[in-house]
Amino acid sequence: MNIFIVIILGVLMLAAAGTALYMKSLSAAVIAAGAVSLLASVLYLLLAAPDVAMTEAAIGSALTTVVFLYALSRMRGTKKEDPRD
Amino acid sequence: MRNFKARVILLILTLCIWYLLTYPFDSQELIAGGITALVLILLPLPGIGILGDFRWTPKAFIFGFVYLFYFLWQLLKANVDVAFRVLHPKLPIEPGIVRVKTKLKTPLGRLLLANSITLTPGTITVESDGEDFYVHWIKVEGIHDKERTEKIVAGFEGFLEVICG
Amino acid sequence: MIIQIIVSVGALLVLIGLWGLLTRRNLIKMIIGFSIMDTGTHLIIVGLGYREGATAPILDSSITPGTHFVDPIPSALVLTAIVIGLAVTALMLAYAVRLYSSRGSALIEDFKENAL
Amino acid sequence: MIKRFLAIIALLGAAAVLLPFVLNLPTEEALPELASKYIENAPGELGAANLVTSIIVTYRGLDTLGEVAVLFAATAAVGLLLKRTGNEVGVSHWKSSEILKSGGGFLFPLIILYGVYIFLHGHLTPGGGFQGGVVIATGFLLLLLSGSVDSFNHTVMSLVESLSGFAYVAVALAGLIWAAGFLDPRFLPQGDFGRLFSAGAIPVIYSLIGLKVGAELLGILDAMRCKVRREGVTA
Repeated sequence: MNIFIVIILGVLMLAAAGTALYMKSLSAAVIAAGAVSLLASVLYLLLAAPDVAMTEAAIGSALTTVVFLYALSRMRGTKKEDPRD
Repeated sequence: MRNFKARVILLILTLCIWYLLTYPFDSQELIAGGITALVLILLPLPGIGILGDFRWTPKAFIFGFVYLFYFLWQLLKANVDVAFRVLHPKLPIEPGIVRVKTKLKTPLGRLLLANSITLTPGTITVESDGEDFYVHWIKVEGIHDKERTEKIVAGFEGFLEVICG
Repeated sequence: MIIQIIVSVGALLVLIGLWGLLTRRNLIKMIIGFSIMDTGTHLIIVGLGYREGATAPILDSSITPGTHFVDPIPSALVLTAIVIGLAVTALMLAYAVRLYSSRGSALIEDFKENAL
Repeated sequence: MIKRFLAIIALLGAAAVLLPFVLNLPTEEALPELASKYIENAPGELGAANLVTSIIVTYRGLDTLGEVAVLFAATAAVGLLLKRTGNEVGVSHWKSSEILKSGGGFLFPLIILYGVYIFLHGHLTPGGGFQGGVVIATGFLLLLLSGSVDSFNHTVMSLVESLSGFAYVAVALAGLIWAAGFLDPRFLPQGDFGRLFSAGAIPVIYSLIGLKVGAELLGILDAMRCKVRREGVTA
């Protein structure tokens, strides 16, 4: 049973990571990167490492996302758009 | 005076929460929790004054207790109502944002009112400006602000006016 | 079996992050790639410490002498690595913000030596 | 195009390094020698129920001290890179409503209480200084986002940060004098296993780490957030 949850979470993580790199909107990409961290924290919980899960949930998905968004809000008004991103 | 009262209420609140967090009773936990709570209420906390809006009177306590059940009843009713609307084949919704007025003067009363409105399904407080609340409603009824105020706000307001003015 | 899956997912995340770091042209995207690489590495390390059917290394009254624990050392290492990861990411973002305010762009090709 | 080709080659190289590692995973059930030694000895030696905490604070305590120093250096560098020019105030662009402000002010002390709970119980339950510090920083972040405060007192922040760092090293030195070595927590009584006042100085050290990490992360957040000039022009 556990193994199915792990596989589903892993696939979701890979999908979120791909989304984070290929999303056009930068803020959506930042949120997707936060989702990778959040899914990772669930995996840590399944791996019997609750300390790491707590840290990852608080830092990886909350504070990192906020720091990214703060940086984005200071970098608004990009003149040139990246055609490939 | 209002600030002092707020800090006393905060002390009681933090001690209760600490006790719940460390549930089986332990004298060491109580000492640590007491020290933490005392340090916490001595800090310069911004916006803590709102807790001082609670009234001390016995009537306010009784109304606060009854309000819990009234709120749960409203929650149940609104849940059933929204579930009915969602499952109905014709989807009888008519969403829109309405303006309602509140009589409550204190920040705490307005905070409780806005959150009570938001927590009942179907209505969400999206913005507030002084005594005007802007509420998103799943099925807009009534024509004037007054009727709508009566429908959304008045029930909660009667209790909250006694609890914290 | 779970260890194999976890380590493969971690390795794939490292590769995805590396790909993003190498091919994206926006500084923010490159930093996102870096933080994905970070997560992948942490996942590999924690996965290596896992044992089938073991419990978390926290003793309480429900633990009997025969209980198996997972390896606590990778957990301890990853715990600190996550905090450092945030600090490093914030530092990179601070550089990106500074570069942006000096050139008005966040694209990597605007920072070549002959771009001025 | 050539750049993309090079990137693919680098990716294949990394995959070639990782693939044998994934295929030849160690399969034995037993834990490594060091880990089983820690699991056997730590509860009796240190009296902490959480083995991860024992390792972070005591066995690998020197690593943690260095890690906190790295965190401090990174915070200082972020602050230096994004230095304020003096005529900026940290006001958000939007006007917060009264509900948001009073809600933030109401929740803030409760979040701080939860953070303190997490780092005081680091030796008994999952969690500890790092997690508690993050929760405390999140509480301050809530104040910023809800618009309850515009800026923090930097003197107090750096005072908390440096005092807790100083006390951390002082406690470590106390272990050198009154116990077996640097960062040895056994100079305080062991206490009853599983109760709050136990495990020697581990809760003290973890609380100090919590305060320090909280102040440092708050420093990073405060430096990163968007500042507005006094005239109302975006920085």
